[in-house]
Amino acid sequence: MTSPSLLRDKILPIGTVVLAIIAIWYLAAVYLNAPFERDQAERAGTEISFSEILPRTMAQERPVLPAPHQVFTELWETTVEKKITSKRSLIYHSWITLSSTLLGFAMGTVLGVALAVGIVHFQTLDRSLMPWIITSQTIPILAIAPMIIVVLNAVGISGLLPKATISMYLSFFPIAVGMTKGLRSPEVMHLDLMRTYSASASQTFWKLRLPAAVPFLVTSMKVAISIALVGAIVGELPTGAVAGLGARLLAGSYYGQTVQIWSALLMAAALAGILVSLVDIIGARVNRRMGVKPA
Amino acid sequence: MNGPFLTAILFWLAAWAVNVWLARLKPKNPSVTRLINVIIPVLFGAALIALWEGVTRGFNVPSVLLPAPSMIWGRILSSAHILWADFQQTYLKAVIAGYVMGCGIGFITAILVDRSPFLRKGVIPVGNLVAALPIVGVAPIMVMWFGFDWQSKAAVVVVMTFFPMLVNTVAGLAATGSMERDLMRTYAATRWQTLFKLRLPAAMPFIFNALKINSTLALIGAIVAEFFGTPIVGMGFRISTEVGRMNVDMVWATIFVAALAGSLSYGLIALAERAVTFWHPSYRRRAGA
Amino acid sequence: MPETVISAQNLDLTFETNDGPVHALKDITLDIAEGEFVSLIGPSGCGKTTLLRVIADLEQPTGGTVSINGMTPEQARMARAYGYVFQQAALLPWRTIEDNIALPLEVMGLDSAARASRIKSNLELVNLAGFEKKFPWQLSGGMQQRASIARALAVEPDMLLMDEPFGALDEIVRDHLNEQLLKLWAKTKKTVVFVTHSIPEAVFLSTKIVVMSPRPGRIYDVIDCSALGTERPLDIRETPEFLHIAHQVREGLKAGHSYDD
Amino acid sequence: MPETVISAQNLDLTFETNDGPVHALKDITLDIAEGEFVSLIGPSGCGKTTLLRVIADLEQPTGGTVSINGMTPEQARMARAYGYVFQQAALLPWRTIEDNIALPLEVMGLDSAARASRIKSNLELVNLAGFEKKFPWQLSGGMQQRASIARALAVEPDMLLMDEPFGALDEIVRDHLNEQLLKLWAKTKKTVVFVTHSIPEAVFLSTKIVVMSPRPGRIYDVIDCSALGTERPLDIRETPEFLHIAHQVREGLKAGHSYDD
Amino acid sequence: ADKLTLQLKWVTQAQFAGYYVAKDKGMYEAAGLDIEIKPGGPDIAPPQVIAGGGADVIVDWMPSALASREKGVALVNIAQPFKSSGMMLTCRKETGIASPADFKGKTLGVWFFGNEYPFLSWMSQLGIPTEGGADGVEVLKQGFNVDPLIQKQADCVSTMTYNEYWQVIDAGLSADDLVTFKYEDEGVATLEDGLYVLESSLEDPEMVDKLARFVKASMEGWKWAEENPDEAAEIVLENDASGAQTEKHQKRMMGEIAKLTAGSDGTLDEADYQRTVDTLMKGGSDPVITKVPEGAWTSAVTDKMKAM
Ligand SMILES: Nc1ncnc2c1ncn2[C@@H]1O[C@H](COP(=O)(O)OP(=O)(O)OP(=O)(O)O)[C@@H](O)[C@H]1O
Ligand SMILES: Nc1ncnc2c1ncn2[C@@H]1O[C@H](COP(=O)(O)OP(=O)(O)OP(=O)(O)O)[C@@H](O)[C@H]1O
Ligand SMILES: Cc1ncc(C[n+]2csc(CCO)c2C)c(N)n1
Ligand SMILES: [Mg+2]
Ligand SMILES: [Mg+2]
Repeated sequence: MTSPSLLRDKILPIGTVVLAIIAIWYLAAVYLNAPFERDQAERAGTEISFSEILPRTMAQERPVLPAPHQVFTELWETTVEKKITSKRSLIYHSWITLSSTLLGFAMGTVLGVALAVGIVHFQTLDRSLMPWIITSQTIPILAIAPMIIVVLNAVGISGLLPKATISMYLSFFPIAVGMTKGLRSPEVMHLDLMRTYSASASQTFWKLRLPAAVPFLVTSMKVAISIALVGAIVGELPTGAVAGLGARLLAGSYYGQTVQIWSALLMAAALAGILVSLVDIIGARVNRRMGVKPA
Repeated sequence: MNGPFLTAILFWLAAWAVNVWLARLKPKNPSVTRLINVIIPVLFGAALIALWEGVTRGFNVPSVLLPAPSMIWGRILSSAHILWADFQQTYLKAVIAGYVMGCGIGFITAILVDRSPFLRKGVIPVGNLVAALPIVGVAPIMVMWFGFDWQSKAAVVVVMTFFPMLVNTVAGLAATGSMERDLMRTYAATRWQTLFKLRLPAAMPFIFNALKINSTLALIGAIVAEFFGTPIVGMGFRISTEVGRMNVDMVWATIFVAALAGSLSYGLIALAERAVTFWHPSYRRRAGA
Repeated sequence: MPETVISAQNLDLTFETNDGPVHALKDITLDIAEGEFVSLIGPSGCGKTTLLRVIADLEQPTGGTVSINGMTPEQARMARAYGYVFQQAALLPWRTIEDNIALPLEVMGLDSAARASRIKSNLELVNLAGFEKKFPWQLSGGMQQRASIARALAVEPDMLLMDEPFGALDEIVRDHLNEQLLKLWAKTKKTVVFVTHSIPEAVFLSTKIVVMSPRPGRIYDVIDCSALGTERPLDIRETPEFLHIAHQVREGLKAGHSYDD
Repeated sequence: MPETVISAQNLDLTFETNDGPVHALKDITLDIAEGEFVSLIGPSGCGKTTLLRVIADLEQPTGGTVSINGMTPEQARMARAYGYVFQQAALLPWRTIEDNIALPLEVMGLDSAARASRIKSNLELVNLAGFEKKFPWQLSGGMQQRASIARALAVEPDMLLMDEPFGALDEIVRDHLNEQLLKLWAKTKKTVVFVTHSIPEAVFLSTKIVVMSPRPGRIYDVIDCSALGTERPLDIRETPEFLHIAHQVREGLKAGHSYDD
Repeated sequence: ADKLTLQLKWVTQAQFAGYYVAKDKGMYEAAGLDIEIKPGGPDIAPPQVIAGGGADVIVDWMPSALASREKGVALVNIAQPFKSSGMMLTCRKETGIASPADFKGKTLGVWFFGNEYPFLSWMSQLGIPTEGGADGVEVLKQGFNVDPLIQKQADCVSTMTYNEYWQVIDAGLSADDLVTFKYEDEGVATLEDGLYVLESSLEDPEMVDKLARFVKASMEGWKWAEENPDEAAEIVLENDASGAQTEKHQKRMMGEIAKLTAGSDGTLDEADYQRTVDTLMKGGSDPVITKVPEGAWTSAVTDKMKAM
């Protein structure tokens, strides 16, 4: 038995993988950006050697794939070197996205768990609702998001809530599916045990179904929180895309600013990483509290 | 007051009552049970649609906001060929290819990563990141890399479906009981034998979770990705174009196709799940329970 | 004349399985009076557990009726008329031993002081004091089984349904618990239905022994043990009456068995 | 002189738990020769399972060494030197009974004809013929245990480690399986390490009985049973030699116990 | 102050400088108005927003507005700050395209979402089918940017003189490498950014008064912006919450926009309107609008404005 170590369990493995990705990224950048340089040279009627192309592929203004250092420079400039209240600060935009993500995730978790509870306990809901929950997820949200926004606006709801609603719409589903499975996962023997106590449905829920569902719930929440983030970003488009990471992405895309797109992308990914890790840490805590036998 | 609306509400209440009654029935005959299982959601849906029709008519909701179901149905019938072409482009090509690859890569990554704790500790957190790459940002990049046609949409679907599969497979592989693992140890089973004979079967409930979530996610992903550049066919293209043209009935007709396709594929996966994980306690209800 | 608490009439139970029906119980008719201690004994797979589960309303018979104190099994269950010890320990893995024992008490709405005292006394009874804070997987098989017995006893029900509760215990502990159970039974006049594989155990504990025969599970014989009286020290097991009854049971078991040797 | 196959020297094992360490094995020194049948007996929770698990390389001792045929337990495990019967049946719920028995055979790479014949003979041995296609949850507790025994026997290992294999079986089946096991042992000269709670069973089967005492688990006594010979009909159990050894074991058990009555 | 909500057609940029200037420089305030400007985006259909009650006035292109009108959203043009069209098709010279006749067999990037009408009308006037094939053109729904041209995924893409064209230039292609076809030059120009309201709001004289003040103040904003393009661009940048716009680009855009708004006092020129309608009606088998629109524009507001 060895005690956990930050260096061995986190920094080294993650660092290795990240380094590998960065290496691949550089190679891809050279490969993808080179044709443009050759083209330029061809139009200018000059020959260009590979050693000349190489540095240029890493310093283009609108690269097909910006080199990592370009993105990190941009990230540095837009996070550390800008005041966080500035509209050019990625932290400011991240915060806007984060707030609707968290609200949407919270609402989605509550809704998903509530639906799962209903489905597990009421046969009517199980049979009538589940097919329609599934159907609801196959409705492309981005398609009806503008209508949702318009309708919510019409009844006077604006600001954070419409975006959070879209984020909720996407994130409640994994929770509902996973939680339904989880709430149904207790051993038949344990359900029988509760029956012999003539435990009420709510007692069976709190004392048996819910604890048994925890591994499913934690896994679902990890998926849901990253989907919630995607939802919040998607939701920023039809809300006028005025601010937030989604707006940055859109603007970056609109103006062909690949470096800006990639830095917003990385920021979003980092945000998701943090959120998923948080859920993971909480999940591990709960597991330990619940006395799960370590593997 | 409001005629159509009231009628719809009444219909809805009546349908709900019938459903409650149906759900309470415990027929001895299994085929009757199966029939009831079909009737209930259908009735629920019918009630929902009636309510919708009633609301749109009763309150004269402008059709550019929300068309009545009858109008949508008319559109489905008159534009079936367009809907079919879109379905082929988006579903049969992008969604299926992306779904298979995304789930496959997520699964294989989980298996590979499972072999080495070092890799697991490194890859999973980075996998989290990939998952959260917002589709809004990824889609234009994929169009840039893979072109306008369905390949770029499939790539977006791969990115979206990869993580749920990875996370669920990893969680599932960890879900084996310690006694069963000891059992395989006593057989000096190889890693692969333990994997295939014990840990994968035990992980199936989790894996099916991911397959289900991904089946709807893939459809959303492909459709949204088409907002960012496509040839002029596809469900996402149709939706965004027709919204701009104020043909909202066509939008809903496309949504209907999406919902139908999504529900059917979900249903298929649920059937497969039942067949593969029949042993899971969630399917082992006693008759009386 | 004590009242009949459990009355089974022509019970029949068939399980539907993937490869055809399994006829688990056939035409079981059995009355158990208040304060009786009835043991079910029979070859492995003959339907003892199934019968106990039918009484506990955990399984629905496909034929016949059961009544418990004049109620249906379901009503009896809802009235928390019995405590049940499962063949497997069935401890919740996320609860410590004391919390596992607290589970039914929580369900019944006991306050924490009352729970604590019942947990303490019952853990002591099964000799598990000191293991309150352990999780089930940190206990040996026998210890888990004892924890599950303590859990059922903590409910202090009028009726106990016990499915091979002492199967995984060594002789000494088993003797000890047999005595404790008998004391408890004598003191509280509980009705006990007890599944066991041990003939001496059945004879030592019971007022009546039901011998079952397998596939489909029927009652082969009902043997009265009241001749042994209610005071039963451990050394009663060497008396001729005891050995005689034990022999009778063994013969019944053998007859019902498919082995001929 | 037969060779020593299992040799444990000064074994020590302490589990770390949420509320302090549990000292499960203390200073266990034990040699088991080839072809011996050794029973471990002792109060519930004394460390029998733990000792068996250490031998099987399922648990790492915190002190001392074990060697098996001169190999480390890990090497022995990798060489598939033993078959193990768990205290719980540990059947995989998604496999039918026959597929569960096939599992170790698949792992070993047997072809399907060889598998089928071994499955058939071992299912018959434990009297489960006809239940091939059932799933574990469709079997009674004792039937599950028998299936798990069949699974271990199907491996046909040189060494058998069995953890209370017959705990959930009725006397008749138990006797039958005891005889079968003895026959198999006599025929194949396997080395068997066998955990049981039944003193008669231990005496009947063993060449050597190891009596353990609890917390921390130590060896209290090692009782030789070779006096009973190798031919052991069931009625040997009434002979004075048998009863004498049984008495000796019982005394050892009692002494190691914390109950004083 | 009287409140009005204006829904823009696209994200905050110099294309809408007049409105931001009017708000920023207090012209709306002076007119007794409190204007909320809602930026648009790729998913925002202004006609839908106004139909849902999310805005009082919208900025839209006339083809889209007329088409919406046919679909039952009774949009009425109340003012037309943009006199000429900024739309064009930009092609790489190396593809050999020199005139519209060379389009056949080529791949063209087009904006959809209601912005495809001018293109479709043009193609049907040229008699080129848009379903691909050797005689037709392959149409791509182009995303938000000009990447398809730069990546050579399309032979031509749609650009605006004030925006996307410069992105092509910024991407490293020079004007010499490109061939452009302005809709204005091809005689298929349709009216762009106009101000539209729902017919019902015109029934209320008070509302008409409000709108008149709004248009007047907006036009003052536009004229100021035309005269002070750099400052106007600064104002736009300040109002851009995404912080993604660059000064260089917005200043250049403002310069180009000024060319389009030049000569408009807000009144819709009936001849321009007629030309737009004719272009749209000439759509061959699948015209954008099927019948001549009635009451799709009004001079009531601009008349009232001029009377102020
Ligand atoms: N859920 C089930 N589905 C199908 N068959 C079942 C089920 N439960 C039990 N059976 C069958 O019913 C018969 C009786 O089982 P039961 O568990 O009552 O036996 P038992 O007398 O308790 O045996 P043991 O002493 O081994 O525990 C067995 O043949 C078993 O295979
Ligand atoms: N994984 C574990 N973690 C902590 N403690 C454990 C663990 N496994 C066993 N123990 C403790 O070790 C001691 C010995 O357990 P073991 O299972 O070996 O007993 P046993 O002799 O097999 O008992 P039984 O006859 O009841 O099966 C017990 O006190 C138990 O609580
Ligand atoms: C998805 C999408 N739809 C339409 C346009 C076109 N568009 C809307 S407003 C405007 C004015 C110029 O910027 C233009 C060209 C686009 N770019 N992307
Ligand atoms: Mg049983
Ligand atoms: Mg044990």
